[in-house]
Amino acid sequence: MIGDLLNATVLIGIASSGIQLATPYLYASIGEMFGQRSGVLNLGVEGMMLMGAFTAFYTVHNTGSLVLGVLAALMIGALMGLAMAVISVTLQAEQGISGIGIYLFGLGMSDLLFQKSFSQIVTVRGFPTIRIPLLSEIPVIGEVFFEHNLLVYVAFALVPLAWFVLNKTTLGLKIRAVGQNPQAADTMGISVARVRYFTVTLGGMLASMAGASLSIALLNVFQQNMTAGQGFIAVALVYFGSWRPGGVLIGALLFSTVNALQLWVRTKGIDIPAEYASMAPYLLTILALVFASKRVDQPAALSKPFERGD
Amino acid sequence: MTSNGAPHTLPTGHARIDHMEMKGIVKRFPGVLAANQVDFDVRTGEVHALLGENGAGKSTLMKILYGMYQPDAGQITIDGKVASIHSPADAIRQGIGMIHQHFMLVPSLTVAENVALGMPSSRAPMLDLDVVSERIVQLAKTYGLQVDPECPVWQLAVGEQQRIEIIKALYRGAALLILDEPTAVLTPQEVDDLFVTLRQMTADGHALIFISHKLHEVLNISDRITVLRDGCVVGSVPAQGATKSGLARMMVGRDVVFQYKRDEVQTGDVLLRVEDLTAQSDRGTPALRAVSFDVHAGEILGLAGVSGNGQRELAQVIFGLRSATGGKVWLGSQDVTNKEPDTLNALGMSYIPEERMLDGVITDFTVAENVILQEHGQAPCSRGRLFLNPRAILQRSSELIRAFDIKTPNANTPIKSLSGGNIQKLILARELRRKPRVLIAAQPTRGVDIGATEYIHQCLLDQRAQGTATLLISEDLDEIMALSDRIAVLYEGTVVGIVDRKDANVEQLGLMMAGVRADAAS
Amino acid sequence: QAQDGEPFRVAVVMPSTVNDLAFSQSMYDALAAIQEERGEENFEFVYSENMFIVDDAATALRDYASEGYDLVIAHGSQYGASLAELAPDFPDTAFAWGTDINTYTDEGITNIFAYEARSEEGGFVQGVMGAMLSESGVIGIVGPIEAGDAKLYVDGYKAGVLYTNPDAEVIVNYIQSFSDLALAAAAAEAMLESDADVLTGTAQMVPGAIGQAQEVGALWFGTQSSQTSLAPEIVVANQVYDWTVVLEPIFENMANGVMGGEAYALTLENGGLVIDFNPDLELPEEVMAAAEEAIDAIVSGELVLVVDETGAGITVEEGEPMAEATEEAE
Amino acid sequence: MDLSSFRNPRLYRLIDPLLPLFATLAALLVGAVMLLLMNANPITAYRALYEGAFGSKNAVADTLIKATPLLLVGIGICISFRGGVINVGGEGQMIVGGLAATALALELPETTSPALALLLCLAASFAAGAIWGGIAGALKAYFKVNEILSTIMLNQIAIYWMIYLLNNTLIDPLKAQQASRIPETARLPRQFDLPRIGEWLDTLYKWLGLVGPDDKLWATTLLHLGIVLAVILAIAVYIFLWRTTIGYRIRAVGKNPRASRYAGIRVKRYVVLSLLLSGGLAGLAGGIQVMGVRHRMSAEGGGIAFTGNAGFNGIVAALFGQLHPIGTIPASVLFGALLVGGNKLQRDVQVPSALITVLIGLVIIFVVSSELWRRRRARRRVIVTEAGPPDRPPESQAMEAGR
Ligand SMILES: Nc1ncnc2c1ncn2[C@@H]1O[C@H](COP(=O)(O)OP(=O)(O)OP(=O)(O)O)[C@@H](O)[C@H]1O
Ligand SMILES: Nc1ncnc2c1ncn2[C@@H]1O[C@H](COP(=O)(O)OP(=O)(O)OP(=O)(O)O)[C@@H](O)[C@H]1O
Ligand SMILES: [Mg+2]
Ligand SMILES: [Mg+2]
Repeated sequence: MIGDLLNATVLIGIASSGIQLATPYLYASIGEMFGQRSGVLNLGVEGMMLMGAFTAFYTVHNTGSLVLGVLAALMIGALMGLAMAVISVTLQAEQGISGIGIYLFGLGMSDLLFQKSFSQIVTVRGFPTIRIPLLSEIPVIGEVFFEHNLLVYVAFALVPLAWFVLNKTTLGLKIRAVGQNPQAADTMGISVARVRYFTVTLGGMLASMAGASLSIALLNVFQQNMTAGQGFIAVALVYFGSWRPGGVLIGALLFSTVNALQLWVRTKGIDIPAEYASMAPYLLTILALVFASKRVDQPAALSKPFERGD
Repeated sequence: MTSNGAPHTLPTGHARIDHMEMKGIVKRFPGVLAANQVDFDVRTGEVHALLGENGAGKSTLMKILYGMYQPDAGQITIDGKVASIHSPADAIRQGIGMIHQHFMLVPSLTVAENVALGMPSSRAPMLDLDVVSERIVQLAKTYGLQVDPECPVWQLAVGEQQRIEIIKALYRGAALLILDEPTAVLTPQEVDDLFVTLRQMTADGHALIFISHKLHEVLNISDRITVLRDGCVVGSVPAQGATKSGLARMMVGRDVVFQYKRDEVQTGDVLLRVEDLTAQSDRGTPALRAVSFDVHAGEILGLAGVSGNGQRELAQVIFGLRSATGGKVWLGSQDVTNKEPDTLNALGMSYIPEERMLDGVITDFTVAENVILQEHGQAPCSRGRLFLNPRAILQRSSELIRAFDIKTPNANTPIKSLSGGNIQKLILARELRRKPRVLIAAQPTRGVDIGATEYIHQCLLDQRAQGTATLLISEDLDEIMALSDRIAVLYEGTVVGIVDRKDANVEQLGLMMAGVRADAAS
Repeated sequence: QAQDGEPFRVAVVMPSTVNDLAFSQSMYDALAAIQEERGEENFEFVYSENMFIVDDAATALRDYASEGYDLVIAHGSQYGASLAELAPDFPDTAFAWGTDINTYTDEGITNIFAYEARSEEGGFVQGVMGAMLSESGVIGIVGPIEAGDAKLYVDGYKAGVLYTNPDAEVIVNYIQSFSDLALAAAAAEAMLESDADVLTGTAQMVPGAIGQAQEVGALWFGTQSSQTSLAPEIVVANQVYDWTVVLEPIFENMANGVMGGEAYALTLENGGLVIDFNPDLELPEEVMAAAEEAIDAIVSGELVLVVDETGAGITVEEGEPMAEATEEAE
Repeated sequence: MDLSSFRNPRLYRLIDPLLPLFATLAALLVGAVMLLLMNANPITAYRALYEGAFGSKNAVADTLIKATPLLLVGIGICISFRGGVINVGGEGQMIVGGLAATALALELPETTSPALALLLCLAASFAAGAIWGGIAGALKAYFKVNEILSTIMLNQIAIYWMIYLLNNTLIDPLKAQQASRIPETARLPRQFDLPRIGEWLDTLYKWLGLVGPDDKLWATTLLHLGIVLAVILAIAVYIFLWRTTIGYRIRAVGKNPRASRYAGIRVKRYVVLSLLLSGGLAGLAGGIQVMGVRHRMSAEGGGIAFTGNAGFNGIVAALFGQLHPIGTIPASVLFGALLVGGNKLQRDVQVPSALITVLIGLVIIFVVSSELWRRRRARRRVIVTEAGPPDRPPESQAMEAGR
């Protein structure tokens, strides 16, 4: 039975669908990582994903333009991010709950708007699969890595980009400093608030893109609560990656690939209880961390509002 | 109103600040009037020193000047124009720099990153850490401060962090530089080098404000001296003609003795023995290389050395906060190598940690809650080990506050709103109250005012008289000389020599701290 | 029903939203249709949606009952237990719940109707079609969790496929989620890459799977309500629920003072289950014929779908043309 | 905002405790606009919301029943957050707690005396939740696995496990034979029902002469012993955290692990302990849901159908209660009221349930945002009145009480 899993189609299938499933996590987790690196914990990712998913879907449905769809998603994400920033940075609200508030708002609002604008579920023509010339010709590799839609490629391009920004630019240095010791950053003449507004807004935009990558690329439909908790997994993956883009990438791929694997296992009729198979990705994510030797450097100021003179 | 012929822009490229004035500054904190109608000013080319006991209001006044606090009243003028300083960013823009008493460093970042933070990059938007590192190394050389630009700050001992804090400021080269207790943990050599630098800066036309609790330093470097007490200016005098005792009287309001009565104590048997102790630093590099020494009952063993040569690690290993990779630690006849702190507490060992804010207290807890940090589980603080006894706890706290004269509104004040000097007194009070057999005191008077220093020193001596074996770790040679019976010098994780206080002198110790072996040095 | 001008008032509590294209919407549509037919002045209905939290649903049911609605419908098999606890407190209110067959009469309760959907029947018919339409002989089914209406449909569909083509391979995957579209998509993709060319599925997350089928032009069968609008070019047919078929007799009973104790079922025979073909999709004659045949066989009772008591699935037996259940619904 | 514009401290001392209420009203105002857009009458809507939460004895009972798990999870959160661990695993811990109580109830002989039966099941649910939380604790303390990650994952694992058990081991034999095979247990035997306290309340009312001898006031409601247990436990947790040495250590480790280690506290053990206790309380919440409300477990509708999302809402309640067990009591009741009233609003005004979700989100956002003013004034107040330290944290209150 297990033998059935060890043929090319299956392995390619697992790998490539692992990559697809990982895409929304990458957007959301990288965005969340920026926020957390600067000291803001945003538990509202799920809500932002849903708003992004709906906005993109709605725009593409009405204009037929994917570009506009993405722009709309980015805009609504920025707005949600700004809202979170106002609440958690300017109003210094307890970040844990404000996030939950944002989540519920997004969960409800996306559904409400959907019911107002559509009488029935419809599909849109989303991002087509792009087979990268030459590269996609490579056996196996080509099928696994170079036959995806644009948003998948973008998601993976984000990882090195995020790494570069964090570690090689002055902005990245400011972000890291603000997340570790805002007082110190402040005395160096850095505006803690401005940095955090930037990261949280960026996080909102990326979370929104995560939603869009579902509603106008992978699935091409919208449905209430279609993200089904992926936003929270995305937050968990930031911890898995201990706040490093590379780590987040590994986490997202591990979680998604195991998920794809367990689906294939059952597709191939290997009979283990479906419930246990579904547990696998969650279980393995934890186990991986247990055995991984980890350099945990949690931003010291994570979820702590900053106020000068305290 | 140019005071001297110096050019209007400084070598660092900043516009010179001829005259900065703070007028009628008032600042309230919960239960405290930290600044009460304070007038203060500094001119180009001068060093204006600010003196005062812990909690007198020095840092607060400076934090106001640097935009970290907003005054409740009063105004700041620069060269006659009213300066609106609402944030450190504003202050920096105005050409003001500050060396912070409580270091403003980002632990997870490297030295170079800390220095580069917030500075324009030559390759914006990209970082230019290599360039920064080079300049740091240069600066370090010129100012005789040794630093490694690539090293993450969290791995550095307090003394090393102090150097980074200084380098950071010098790197930015402000027209008006505030130095809030920059010398608290520097070696005499380092202090001398720093002073050379400061004199050069004044010659160039910088204006400097210098805060220290060490009067000889103040007399040595400053042109004018202003003394604060309880937020009010007690007086302002020229440095010429000022005397230690005179200044002390102004600060404390009474006479202060600088010579302690330390009667000869018959030393007993060995209470703390360290044998070939080896341990690693946070970097994983060897920090202790086969360190051995004894401390007898009724003896104070002074451990001198430049910060970062293993003092921190040694104290941590002895107290079970860091595991020894080799060797043994004996408490009396008992092998306590790698035992947990709770065991050591029970066996009568006390530790006054160098990082008081991180290790010594829980800043969000009240004074009372910090008093019972170790003994909350024992009568009378707890009933039957399970329930706390608020009445007893409050009583003990009040006793200590009274006995050690700790400045705090009351025992239920969060300890973070006490001045560090008073926090230090509280830690000392807490540890001594337990009548330890062995006491490890790391930087016990760092940043503590002379009144408190005098008091703390006396306490240590009394403790010695009662037969406690004390290991005194300090970078302040005067302190070491004043208190120790024997002096060991630590250099790169090895004891380069143990000399008897009577035949030790500062020059010799200085050489040993530079790695020269005792025999050769003497 | 509507005695002395008083409108007949119905309240329904549903686990998901009234626009879920599935279980909840099918009931909402039925009530709307009845209101359409009888006029608002004679027939009122209110709904409480997204009551996935069972104790909230219980509160809603109790609240409706105490507000004097004539009929209170608990539209979800997870509500039964709560319903049985509160029904006795409201003897003048009639309750209906489903999908289940238990009217709690053996607990001495007299005011609960039960209803179910024999979705295995439509499943079977669609399975027959699927087996004939599949060229690879591999057919995939995406389900949520293996229980209730979903299980019936899946088992029925599987039985239909194997009845028609015993060598066919049926891939069933219960993905353990009602809402995760991405997971449904991945499951479907795995099936398609294992050569499946005909797919079906049930519950709210199937649009994810439909999308994948669409990309490679595999055929799709829907259930619970029509999914043709989602993918006109690949949807062969949908099994559509028409709850009016069970609601009408309940109303009649109530008019005659019967407040409960009866169990009803949507079946092909009573028209509660309708195979709704996609007009835009040309089907081979023999497939249509086979479908009609299967429907007739089930209606007439020539074919009996026997549900295995161990939950193992559904087996098909030749029975003689007539069944009791058929009579009474007449 | 400018602190020196601060006027009358006394006035604000009266206003501040009510701040969350004002914030809620503000949120509802925004909600009113949305209601109008959905052409629903806000007045009617909000009357319904109130009616649903407090309008009748049944409503009050429902609110309290809803508040019970929030409170239990919430006081657990007080322990873990004070101990410096973020336990977002309430959902999973409730589920395993419910499963434990259910499984035990199905195993125990029918002859078990009610008192013993209840005690055993409650204990079992606490233990199960404690283990589930303890796992996350051990992972954090000994393997450096971040607890937010592990608890999020453990939530999902618990859900799948529940579905499995209810589909196989625990399923009601009758259901197992039906075609639909609904994955739920049989109803638990009656002696496993938490006593309804309506009767008792009525007796009390009669004794006080508030009602006539044969009036039924609360007797008809479903109010069960759970809320009483929860309140007692809240008080117990308060005492535990601020009057016992273990509580002191938990708080110390939460505030500063380094200093705690220096003080001789075995930090890792206390990290595990915090999650253990907070998990146990969540587990207890699950057990009480089974024995007080559901009387069985069912996998239909997934985990949330059972927990009612209390695992997360409990966090909100606790933080609204300033992470203080006593403060969490009113916070839970108000949040419970909002949830119960929201459903009633949806029923009466027939707006989409999504609108209610939005509304609750808004309330949460507005309330947390309003905290700032209270905090700043609190600080300002002590300065003005020269009394005590800024923004005095609850821990010092216990000390003060000792005077
Ligand atoms: N942010 C603050 N909150 C509350 N009280 C404060 C704050 N900053 C300073 N204080 C109080 O103001 C007084 C002056 O503190 P300040 O730091 O200026 O003293 P200092 O002269 O710097 O003492 P030291 O010599 O120990 O540095 C102290 O009593 C301190 O407790
Ligand atoms: N967040 C805070 N809340 C309350 N008081 C504070 C806070 N931060 C600093 N302080 C007080 O502000 C004053 C700042 O003094 P600072 O800590 O700079 O010097 P210090 O602590 O007195 O150091 P030392 O005693 O070594 O000179 C201290 O008295 C400290 O108690
Ligand atoms: Mg100071
Ligand atoms: Mg000081």
